[in-house]
Amino acid sequence: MYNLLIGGAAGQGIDTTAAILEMLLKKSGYNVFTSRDFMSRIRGGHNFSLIRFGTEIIKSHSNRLDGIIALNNETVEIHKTELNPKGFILCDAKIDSDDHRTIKIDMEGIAKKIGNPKVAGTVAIGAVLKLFSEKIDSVKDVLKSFVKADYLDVNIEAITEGFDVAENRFPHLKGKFSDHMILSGNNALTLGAIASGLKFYSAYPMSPSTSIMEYLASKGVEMDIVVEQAEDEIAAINMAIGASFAGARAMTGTSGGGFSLMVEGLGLSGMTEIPLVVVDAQRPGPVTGFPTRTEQSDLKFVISASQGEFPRMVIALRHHEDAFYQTIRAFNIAEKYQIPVIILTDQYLADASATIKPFELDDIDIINPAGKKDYDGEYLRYKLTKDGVSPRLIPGKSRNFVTADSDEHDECGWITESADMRIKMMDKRMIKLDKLKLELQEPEFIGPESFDILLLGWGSTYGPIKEAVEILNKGYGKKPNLKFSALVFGDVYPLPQKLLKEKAAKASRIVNVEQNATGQLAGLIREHTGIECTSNILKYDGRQISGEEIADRAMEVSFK
Amino acid sequence: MYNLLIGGAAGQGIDTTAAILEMLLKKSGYNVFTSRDFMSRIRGGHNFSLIRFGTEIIKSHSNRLDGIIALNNETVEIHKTELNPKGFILCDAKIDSDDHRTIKIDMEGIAKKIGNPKVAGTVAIGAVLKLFSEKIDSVKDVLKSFVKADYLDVNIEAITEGFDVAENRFPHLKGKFSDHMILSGNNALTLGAIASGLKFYSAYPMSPSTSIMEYLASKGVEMDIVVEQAEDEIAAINMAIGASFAGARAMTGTSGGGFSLMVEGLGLSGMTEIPLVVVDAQRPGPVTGFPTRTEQSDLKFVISASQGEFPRMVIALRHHEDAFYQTIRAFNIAEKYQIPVIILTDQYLADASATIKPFELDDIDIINPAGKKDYDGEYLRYKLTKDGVSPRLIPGKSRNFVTADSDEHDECGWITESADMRIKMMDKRMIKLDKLKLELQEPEFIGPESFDILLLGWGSTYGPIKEAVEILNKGYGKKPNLKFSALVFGDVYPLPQKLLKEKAAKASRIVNVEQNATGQLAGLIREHTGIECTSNILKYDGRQISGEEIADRAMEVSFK
Amino acid sequence: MSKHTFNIQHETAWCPGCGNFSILDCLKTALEELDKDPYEILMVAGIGQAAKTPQYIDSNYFCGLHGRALPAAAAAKIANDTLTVIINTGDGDSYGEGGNHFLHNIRRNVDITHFVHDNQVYGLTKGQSSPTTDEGQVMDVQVDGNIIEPLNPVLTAIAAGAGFVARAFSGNKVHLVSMMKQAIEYKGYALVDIFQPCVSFNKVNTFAYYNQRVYELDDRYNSGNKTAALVKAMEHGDKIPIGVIYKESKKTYHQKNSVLKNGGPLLDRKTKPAEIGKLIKEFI
Amino acid sequence: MSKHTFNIQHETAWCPGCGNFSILDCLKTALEELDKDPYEILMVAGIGQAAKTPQYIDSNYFCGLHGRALPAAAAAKIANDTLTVIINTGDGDSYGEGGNHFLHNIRRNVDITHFVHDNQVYGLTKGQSSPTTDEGQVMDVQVDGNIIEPLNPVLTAIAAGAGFVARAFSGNKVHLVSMMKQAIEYKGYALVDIFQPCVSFNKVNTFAYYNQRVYELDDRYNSGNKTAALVKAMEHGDKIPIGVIYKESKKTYHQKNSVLKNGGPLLDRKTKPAEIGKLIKEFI
Ligand SMILES: Cc1ncc(C[n+]2csc(CCOP(=O)(O)OP(=O)(O)O)c2C)c(N)n1
Ligand SMILES: Cc1ncc(C[n+]2csc(CCOP(=O)(O)OP(=O)(O)O)c2C)c(N)n1
Ligand code: SF4
Ligand code: SF4
Ligand SMILES: [Mg+2]
Ligand SMILES: [Mg+2]
Repeated sequence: MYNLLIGGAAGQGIDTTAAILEMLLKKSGYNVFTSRDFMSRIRGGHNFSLIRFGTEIIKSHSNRLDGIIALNNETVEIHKTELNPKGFILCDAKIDSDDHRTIKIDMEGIAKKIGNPKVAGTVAIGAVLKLFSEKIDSVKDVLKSFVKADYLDVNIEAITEGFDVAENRFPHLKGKFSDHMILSGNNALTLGAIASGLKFYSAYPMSPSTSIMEYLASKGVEMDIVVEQAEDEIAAINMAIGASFAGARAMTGTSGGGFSLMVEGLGLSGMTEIPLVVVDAQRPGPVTGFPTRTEQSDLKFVISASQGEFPRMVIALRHHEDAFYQTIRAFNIAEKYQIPVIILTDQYLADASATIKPFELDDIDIINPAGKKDYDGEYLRYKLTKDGVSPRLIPGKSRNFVTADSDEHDECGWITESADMRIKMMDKRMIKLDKLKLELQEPEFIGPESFDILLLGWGSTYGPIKEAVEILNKGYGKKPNLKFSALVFGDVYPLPQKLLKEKAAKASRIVNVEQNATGQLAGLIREHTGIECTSNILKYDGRQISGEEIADRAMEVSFK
Repeated sequence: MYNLLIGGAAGQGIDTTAAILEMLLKKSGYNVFTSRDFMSRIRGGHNFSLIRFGTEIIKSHSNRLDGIIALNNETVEIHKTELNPKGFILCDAKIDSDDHRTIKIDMEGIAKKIGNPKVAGTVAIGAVLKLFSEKIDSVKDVLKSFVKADYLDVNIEAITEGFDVAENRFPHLKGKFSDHMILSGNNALTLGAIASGLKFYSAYPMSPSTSIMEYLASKGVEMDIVVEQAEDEIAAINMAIGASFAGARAMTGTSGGGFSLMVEGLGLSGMTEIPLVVVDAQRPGPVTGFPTRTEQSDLKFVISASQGEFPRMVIALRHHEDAFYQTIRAFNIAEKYQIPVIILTDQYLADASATIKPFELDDIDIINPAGKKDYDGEYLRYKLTKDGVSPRLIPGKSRNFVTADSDEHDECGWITESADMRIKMMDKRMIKLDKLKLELQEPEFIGPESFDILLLGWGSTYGPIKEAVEILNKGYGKKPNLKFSALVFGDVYPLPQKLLKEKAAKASRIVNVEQNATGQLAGLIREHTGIECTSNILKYDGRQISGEEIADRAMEVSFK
Repeated sequence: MSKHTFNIQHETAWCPGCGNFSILDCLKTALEELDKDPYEILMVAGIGQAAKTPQYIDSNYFCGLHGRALPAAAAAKIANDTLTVIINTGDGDSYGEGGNHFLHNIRRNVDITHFVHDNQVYGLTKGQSSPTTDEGQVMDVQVDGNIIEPLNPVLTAIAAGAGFVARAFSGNKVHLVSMMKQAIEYKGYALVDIFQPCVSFNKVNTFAYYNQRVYELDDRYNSGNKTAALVKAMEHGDKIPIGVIYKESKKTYHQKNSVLKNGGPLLDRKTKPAEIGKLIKEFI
Repeated sequence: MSKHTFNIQHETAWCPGCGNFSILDCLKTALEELDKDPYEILMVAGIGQAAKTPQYIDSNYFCGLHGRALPAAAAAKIANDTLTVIINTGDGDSYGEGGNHFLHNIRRNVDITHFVHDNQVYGLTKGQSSPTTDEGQVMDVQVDGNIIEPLNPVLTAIAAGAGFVARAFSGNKVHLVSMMKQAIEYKGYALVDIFQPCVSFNKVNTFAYYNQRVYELDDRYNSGNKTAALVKAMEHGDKIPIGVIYKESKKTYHQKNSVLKNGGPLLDRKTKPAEIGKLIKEFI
């Protein structure tokens, strides 16, 4: 496995360089995983991507670098301590670096020579390919989807030139992933929404959710999806609810700040029983916080957001497969129970790309939006039923009136002040959770059946936790015989409890791992099961925890 | 103790009638407690007030009526089953009521006779006073504050006429409360805010919080308080924060729906460490719900509202004394720790009036808004300190710059992207909770030191729970020897745990009483202490639970 | 003669004498005269006294959040343009809490109709000033008189780019029905600001107050001239014009949106698995 | 010569060539020329690229929430009217997320100054259309071209009742400084919408684009005539006027508010215990 870092200032094209490199490496067989670390600015500052590639399945990043591609001085300065002794620093000739591992290439000179100073970064791609013993025959195919036709040739030339000036250094490891997809978490999520029959997406730009809207907009005409940039997040959620009420499958997405503005709308979906999927792509708060960084600190917030009580479901995405398949499940559950479903992701997963098996569409069941049939008897939109789910019709599609009211209402949807009807309606809505609880997905269990220490986590720390369990069980640190396993939650609310109780009972210690400052999952678990975690590994500096860091800190807390 | 009900349609003047009667009864020595039950409409429908008065301290309502004053037919129809056999129904001659307990008076005729048909209701006051063996000498004094000068005489005449046609029926019980105050929960809260030096209140009308704004507006000029009706709740909270930043003590208030829109602003107060007091006067949700009724279902919501993590405090008001003194404490804590403090009240407490000792101003300490001194060294608004509290200055009041930024920032208040500074700032903010926890107020313990069953509750169910404990310990129901005690929380977040753990350890059963559908306090308690309640008494029909109902249901669940 | 009737048996929660009754009547008449099928009508509202209107008319309805009628209405129309989407709601709802949606739905120009029951007061919350309350008026919270200049919704709507802006008065039913019909028939966002006396909380802008002041715009007035319309919209004193103040034909959202301009109603379009397969391939 | 300087040593996060630099320069010059004391300046912003301005000028500042600069600014001024309160923030912040506060703070007329860096794009979020983006412009989310008519903020502000409305261009610094000074000196809410080229995301409304189109209003233009101002505000094609489009003297919030109109700054007024005692007695 190799770990590369590409760093430079905003505006230097790190993203495109990384994306091209990723795709080329994947095409040549590697499993590639790239995470992105950038600042909230358009030009300048210091941004970087970590590209990890190898022959096994990779689900997280690592800071132990084999190579640094530095587009500016700062990158060398900041990251060279992370570089292993045999690693390299690839940079332009004019960059200050007296590190003996430096490979200087006159990228700017080459770029100028071939007639376009902007392709200096592309020269680096060529050099990297050579260093890792790649071929460059199929480069053109890949470049086509990243570069405008007019610039194709000059870019190919830049790669070739870079390739020519570098030397083979690392052997090609020959993976089997060339037929896999490589895509970001947000793209996987968006594909899931499209596969669910999404017809309407309304949102207001906010990192790290904006790429959902961007990808959807680029496919709008092709897939018959209206993407509406709303005037604010309040409009965004009310539009999604209006569209869903009227029969178009609808979603809205934002980050925590926008979610704060959607709180009342969330309750509207709960009260009027209009299916709704809301994505919260988390970033560090409070408020504006770190706009482009990562955190898992909205869990309790989204679970209890909005006044009053109504059923909802919260699904946390753990990895790119989840991003696709769980999004589809979110739509199905929203439709089946006529409730809001919140998808929690975060900047790490949203922006990271991973290599995964092409999504299978065959065994996907899509629950269709509300029936359109006529009723013989009286149609009651909010009919009191055993399981709380009433017949949802689409206005204008039958000879029945479809109603919605945010006041407490009777079975017709008319405003009521009756104490009796109130209790019935509250019970009807809340009872939907009973059936939903039966179809919750237990957390994924990772590691040996017999273990000493149980790690707990949720969402995007899945990859790092999985890696940590592997590291720790290889015999690590002070007590190499200690065995570690982990449970990582995808469904977080309602909280699935069966496996948790079973595994917790066997653990000598329970260590909760979260990318936040207060240990929100631990609180939730104690509230619902009484199980108390022995200790917490918490990180809240906006940078995703790595498998190595979890392993180190798990060792530490296992002796306290 | 006597229980009266005045009922009629919206627009018939029940509120004024009840208010006059309350004040007259209080002046004649009674302790009076009135709760209000009304519909979300301006005219028509069915509204009523329950006036309870006696010689002991009264903190809750009762539905076991001694008298009904019916301004329309519906009142008789709906409430006569709650009337005790010796009770009376006082109504106009033209109302249909063949109940033998009915006392018909030609109120309309009398009103017309004395020249103003609108005073028919006032005639009833006179009749009630006679029934309860009151005098009417001092009526004029009281009427002056409820009736415009031009209408004073005709109202006095109406009372006199009503008095003359009725007969003495119930003995005067002679209480000692004539020197007490009688006022609503919202008025007590507002007085607390005024006593804290409130200078700025911004809000958007929403029941049951609107009366705070109304009372403040009526005293604005007198007390130098600017009351601003904002364009929406988002503006309301951002205005309050802006005013507080600039050095004016500020508050905003709303109900759950408006609070939903204030969620992002709440985080702004947390992040920028600007003191803020927010009142959430709860009503039944979700969303519009029951606009004029009562519930306690925003507890978890306000505890975890807004993205990210920051310190906050939540104080629930239990009764009218709390409404005053805890509001003052809320301002002090907000200022001392530079955090948002949320005051939870609800429609029951907000609108109910109670008889209480005049507020003591002497032993009240008001923590003054931020210092105004100059700094010798460098002034750092967000200086890292041991207890997390940094020197807050007021912009323009010194030769130092005062800053605020919703992005993560350094000690100066400048935007930072540093991982190290992030951790320091998060720790600095969160650590404030450590000191705050030392000054939390334990829940009030009610009942005998040695008991079998522990009732738990919070906020406005205080009165009903207290009454229930009295009823139950008098030897009640199936197991008259069972002893009951209760803990009722005022401080709810952070949750005070000492007394809870102590009492829970002694209880054979713990019964949680809440005016909501999911038992939110029970969840909070389990999360923070691991203590699990044996059962719940939950009510969520928008009508406040009474002491009698708690007693009955406590008996039931104590045998399950 | 109309095939349909919009009457429903449902007690209203309004005060006797309230202007809302006339507006409700006129709306039913307008819909009947336009020969609309009740099942194809979607009535939308926020929260308030006016916002209860949808409950009292035989149709589909969506009474959402206070201030948020417009986004829900626009999106419902985007989802299914065979629906006739009509918003009846209050001045506070439309211009106060909902002010941002007012501005931006004018720009969005979805084919929806917005009837504002402008009683110049917050009715349901018992008499605070609304964005259209006159300066100086003593209100529940504005105890020394309202110090904020009222918004002129008609002028603001024209300035923000609305293509159909009218004013009406609940007391002139024939005229109101005509305004309603024209607004519903207009292709795009249409605003009718309707003076509606609130007998309980607005003691200044009463039936008599409006009745004395309003006059109908006649044929001599050219509602197609924007400058003239802006000037006309500012006429708001002893005489207040009612009628279509401004009308301009504009492309609607549906006509401009590249997804909607071709093909049937959005909700009927099926996502094809083959197309998804194509998207997946792009990542391989 | 000015006694004060507003320079601060702080690296900006802006792109080289961005119009924000000129605006920042002009603001400093304006404040210096007005001889303002930095300690009495409160700079307020929301979130965005423009909203970083307060960080780069020696003063007190409050950078709050995206879209919410105005309510915080107005309230700070209400609390302490000895502060000079200036908002520098973006078009998205002011007219998009913050649209409702824009409408209602115009009406509120607190004595604050609102400088909108109008780059006709959402800069910080990397190039989506803003409320002022031209129709047809291809943007990050508007892949087939923006189909929504741009808001004319100047026209809308006049219609909503603003007393001082100006337009400027970051490329004309002498003029911009003059606009800023007039706006700051104006008693009441003052808006200056400033064209600001965004070199990274707006490839249509460039420096050259504005430079070709803008022309300065001269003395012949009467900014006191509202109808003329409305007409002038609509001039937005090959030629775009910059200057004070509309100016009218109006009573400010402070002059009208019954609490504020007498007595010193609100924050200095003490609540007297005796007064509270009186209130308590009213309930006995
Ligand atoms: C978020 C929110 N804030 C406040 C309210 C309370 N509220 C209900 S209706 C209303 C105002 C009604 O005024 P308007 O829209 O003019 O309608 P009217 O009652 O006058 O017809 C308010 C403030 C609410 N329901 N939701
Ligand atoms: C509630 C919320 N929604 C969205 C965002 C993301 N956001 C930050 S700045 C911005 C728009 C910036 O546009 P503009 O105000 O025009 O400023 P510019 O960057 O162009 O100067 C957005 C959408 C946010 N910070 N908060
Ligand atoms: S309060 Fe006013 S608007 Fe509401 S129903 Fe009564 S008269 Fe009509
Ligand atoms: S993105 Fe545009 S507005 Fe932002 S700094 Fe760069 S050029 Fe200026
Ligand atoms: Mg109204
Ligand atoms: Mg902008």
